[in-house]
Amino acid sequence: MIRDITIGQYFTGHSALHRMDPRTKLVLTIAYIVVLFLTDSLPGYLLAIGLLVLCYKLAHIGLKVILRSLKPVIPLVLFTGILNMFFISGDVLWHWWIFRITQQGLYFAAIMSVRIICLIAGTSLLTYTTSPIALTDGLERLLAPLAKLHFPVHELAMMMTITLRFIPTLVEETDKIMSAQKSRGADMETGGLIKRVKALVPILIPLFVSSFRRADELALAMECRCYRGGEGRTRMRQLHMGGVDLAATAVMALICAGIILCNYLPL
Amino acid sequence: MAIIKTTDLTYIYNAGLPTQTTAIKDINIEIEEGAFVGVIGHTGSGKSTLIQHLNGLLRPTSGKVYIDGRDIWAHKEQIRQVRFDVGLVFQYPEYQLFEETVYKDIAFGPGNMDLSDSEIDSRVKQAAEAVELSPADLQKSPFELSGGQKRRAAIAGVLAMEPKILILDEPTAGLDPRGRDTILKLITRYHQEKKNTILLVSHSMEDVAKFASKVLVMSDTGVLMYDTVQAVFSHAQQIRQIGLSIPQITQIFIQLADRGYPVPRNVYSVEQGMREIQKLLQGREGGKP
Amino acid sequence: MAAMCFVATFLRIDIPTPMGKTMLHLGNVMCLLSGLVLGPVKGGLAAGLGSGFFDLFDPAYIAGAPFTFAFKFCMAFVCGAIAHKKLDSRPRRIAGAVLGSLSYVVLYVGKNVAEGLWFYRQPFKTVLTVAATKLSVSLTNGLIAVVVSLLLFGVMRPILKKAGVFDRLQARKER
Amino acid sequence: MKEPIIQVKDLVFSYQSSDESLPPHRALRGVSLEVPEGQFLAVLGHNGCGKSTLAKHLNGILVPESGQVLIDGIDTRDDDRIFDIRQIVGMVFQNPDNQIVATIVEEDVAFAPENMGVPPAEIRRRVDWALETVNMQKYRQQATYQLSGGQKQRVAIAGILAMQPRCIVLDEPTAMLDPHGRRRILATIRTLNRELGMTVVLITHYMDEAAQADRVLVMDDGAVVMDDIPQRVFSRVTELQAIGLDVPQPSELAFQLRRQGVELPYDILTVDDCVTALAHLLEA
Ligand SMILES: Nc1ncnc2c1ncn2[C@@H]1O[C@H](COP(=O)(O)OP(=O)(O)OP(=O)(O)O)[C@@H](O)[C@H]1O
Ligand SMILES: Nc1ncnc2c1ncn2[C@@H]1O[C@H](COP(=O)(O)OP(=O)(O)OP(=O)(O)O)[C@@H](O)[C@H]1O
Ligand SMILES: [Mg+2]
Ligand SMILES: [Mg+2]
Repeated sequence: MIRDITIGQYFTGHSALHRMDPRTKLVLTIAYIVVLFLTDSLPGYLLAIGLLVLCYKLAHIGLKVILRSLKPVIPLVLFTGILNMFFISGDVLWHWWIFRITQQGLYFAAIMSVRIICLIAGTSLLTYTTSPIALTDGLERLLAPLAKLHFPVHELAMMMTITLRFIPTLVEETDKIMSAQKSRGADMETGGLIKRVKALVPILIPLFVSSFRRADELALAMECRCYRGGEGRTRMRQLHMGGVDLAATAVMALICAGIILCNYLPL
Repeated sequence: MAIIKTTDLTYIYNAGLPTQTTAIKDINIEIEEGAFVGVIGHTGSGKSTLIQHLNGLLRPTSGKVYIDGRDIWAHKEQIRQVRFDVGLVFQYPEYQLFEETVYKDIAFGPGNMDLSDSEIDSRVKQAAEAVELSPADLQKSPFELSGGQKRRAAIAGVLAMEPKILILDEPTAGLDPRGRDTILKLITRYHQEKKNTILLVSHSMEDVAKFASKVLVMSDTGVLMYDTVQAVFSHAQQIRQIGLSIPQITQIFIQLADRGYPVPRNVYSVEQGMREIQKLLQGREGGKP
Repeated sequence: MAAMCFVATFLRIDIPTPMGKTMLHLGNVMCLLSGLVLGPVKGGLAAGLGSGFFDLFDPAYIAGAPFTFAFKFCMAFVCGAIAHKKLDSRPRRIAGAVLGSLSYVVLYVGKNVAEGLWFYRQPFKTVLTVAATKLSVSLTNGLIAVVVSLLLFGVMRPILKKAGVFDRLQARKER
Repeated sequence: MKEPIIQVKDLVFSYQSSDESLPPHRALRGVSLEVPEGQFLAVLGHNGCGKSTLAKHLNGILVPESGQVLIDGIDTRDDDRIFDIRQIVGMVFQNPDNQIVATIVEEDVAFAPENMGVPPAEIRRRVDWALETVNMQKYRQQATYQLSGGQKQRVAIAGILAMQPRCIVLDEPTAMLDPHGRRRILATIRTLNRELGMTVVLITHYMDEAAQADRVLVMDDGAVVMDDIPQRVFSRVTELQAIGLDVPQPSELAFQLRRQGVELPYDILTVDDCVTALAHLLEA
């Protein structure tokens, strides 16, 4: 059922955004969050949105996709929006019983929505255009300088790789165990809390045991392949930054500067 | 009446996604009650997918599955009952053992069936006996058993549900020759005693030829043949074409027959082969002056 | 060294959790369990990486991934630090699970308050109300997680012990 | 003559049970063995007879309780040279899923040379070579979890080959595979042995696989009970069956007929051997 599960929402492609170095993308995404944080003016927001539109166009990702990724936060936006209408006093635009809509309330709600949309649409671009492997790789190399502070970067990265590698295996295994226990009449769909918790035992125990067994075997296999931690390790694949990265960084820098400047414009 | 019947059974994994795969397509089979069916087919031919339909673990994309003449998906809420009637032993079943003792683990299946305690107890003991586990083994933790014993304990867990149809997916994978033999023999014995229907998925043509009475050959999402062992292995050419082999002993006799010696082509066990050769030699001695 | 890759592989225990979402919110349960079984550091890493990964690859949550990692790490770490050494003592187990869960709730709500105030620029009152609802929701979740994980752990421990899981953990540690 | 690549002398090994009160379990009770460079050795024995334990001694995963294991003259107890030993003797295990570390095929093959600190360009060369040798170059960029079991196992072998070992030990590499996958692995193993001259130690439960080796070692309860060419080992049908093993069907047929007084040669292993011999007999 879930053998070919794709973790994340990576869309294969060859656009400029796809070809960018994951490190650049990570840094630029963080920069974008920071900029969002600082933005405080209408043109600023417009610029931020404009940048997004441009990127999505470049990456050939449609509106539908963005909307889908926004779905989970809609209740939050609505809820906060409504609360704002209660709490924020100001020029009343419309009034009915205890509800009133004020100009300021609307303003806050709008800002909130724009920020959330920008944040999510911006960051999800990273997952849309970067495969999980590239992302992990990029993270590892970005964190590499921390190794000097005795932070176990290599170990952490190794763990991330292995986690990534075993997600499909384990999902498949869970599926198999569940099927097997269902064949033995296990009932996982009905009953109260206690019954459902009990129904988990036949799944969790084999899963734990087999994870431990796999862990053992994997550790053994790694030892056989001369694994000895991060020291003296080389990498086959060298990431390198190309023209795209440079250009993107430049564009990003310009837009950031623009947004920050906008804050100080007397508009 | 056929105990298992499928009509135009089709299943597609990940329908609608780029990874969409048709695993089985338009399968129509009828398996009669009491048969011991060997299921063979190259890897990815859809064997596991087919058998998971027979006890309602997978729901057909299209087509119907009838067990004992009833459409199993006609009443969705009764699907658990179907699982009690059709016992399925997965590949590497020892990886689903989870209870504190072997006894409790075997009792898990019957325990889900609303049986009385004494009934459960007697079923567990019978099942354990059928797979040759001693009463002392029953009190051990399943994790203390050897590989072959674990496998048998897991099989007992399904036997104890006393299914009308027993399906085993490669029950001997990874065992040594003696372990393989033990398991196949006890399945055969169980079949003879209970007269129930058995489907055995196997990659070993030797084992299928030796133990099964009928063979279901799957190839590339469909059923290629369903017939007696004799009939199936007489199509040596066709079997080889789909990447399977015929038992070595059969190959020997086919080659001898091809060279013009008066031996039968349908020899499936070493004992039978030995008798044939002896017959031939004796016949010749008798003929000599 | 071997221990290190051993740790790494444990993360996987957490992975199937998202599948459990339909039944119960299993994520927190698994975090507490990994704290109990694996101890503070390993359990924390397992919990953090397992949950963080899922956020990292989910478009709606990616911005929160580093936080998820840190918070779940804390949750399992606290729980493991209190209870792992003395697994036989029931009060310890309860205390571990409760405090672990609590620390998560506090961190999580705290993050939401900070986010609301500074990132979304919401007025304090709004943030407070949102936080209050979140608090009650996460507290209930947290409580369920405590109860469920303790129940599960109680049932699973003797069996896992027989399966040699704890022994192997011990053996690895000694290396 | 050249020194054998593997020398095992009176190897004894016990597993300490986790339950302190139980006595240790003696898994190997005095095994001696020499494997000359370039040989293809198959090891047979029932479940739990100590095959894997022996294998783990061959690259220093386990060290002898008493006795000695020398790999290319290096004692496996020499901690300073353990990585040299692991580089000389590569190990492949039963479950392909639990040996693959990375998500992408070529990244996984690169894992060992990366650990060894080989320069990137050289790693690239080795990875390409290893994947070509196991015939998987087409799948270089694939995600490992999308491969079939047999393909995964070939990736695992490539991962070992990338260390450029002189000897490769395979512990039931085909146990979890289907017949097609098994044939491919065996073909790969033969290539390694015949064309690259690599020493191969193959542990297996399949008699037809052992029949293809230069030499067969049969173990029973922690000791070596037979050590000979396959033809001679498989003619000892009764003894093999007594310790829970099997023989290929052609050998068994010949054996049964011999028992009935039919005169047949002792070295029948394959279908062709058997057909030739029977044809010869029937001609007479
Ligand atoms: N969970 C799954 N998700 C997607 N595709 C699947 C899944 N399981 C099987 N398939 C695909 O369905 C087809 C049939 O698979 P199935 O497992 O039924 O074959 P099989 O005959 O049992 O093979 P084997 O002999 O290897 O066990 C294959 O192409 C396989 O890749
Ligand atoms: N880690 C361990 N701790 C304790 N006992 C062990 C351990 N590993 C193996 N044994 C025991 O040592 C004996 C030999 O085991 P080994 O794994 O070498 O057998 P094997 O011949 O490889 O069997 P198989 O064919 O099942 O792989 C067995 O009786 C087994 O139970
Ligand atoms: Mg299958
Ligand atoms: Mg072994």
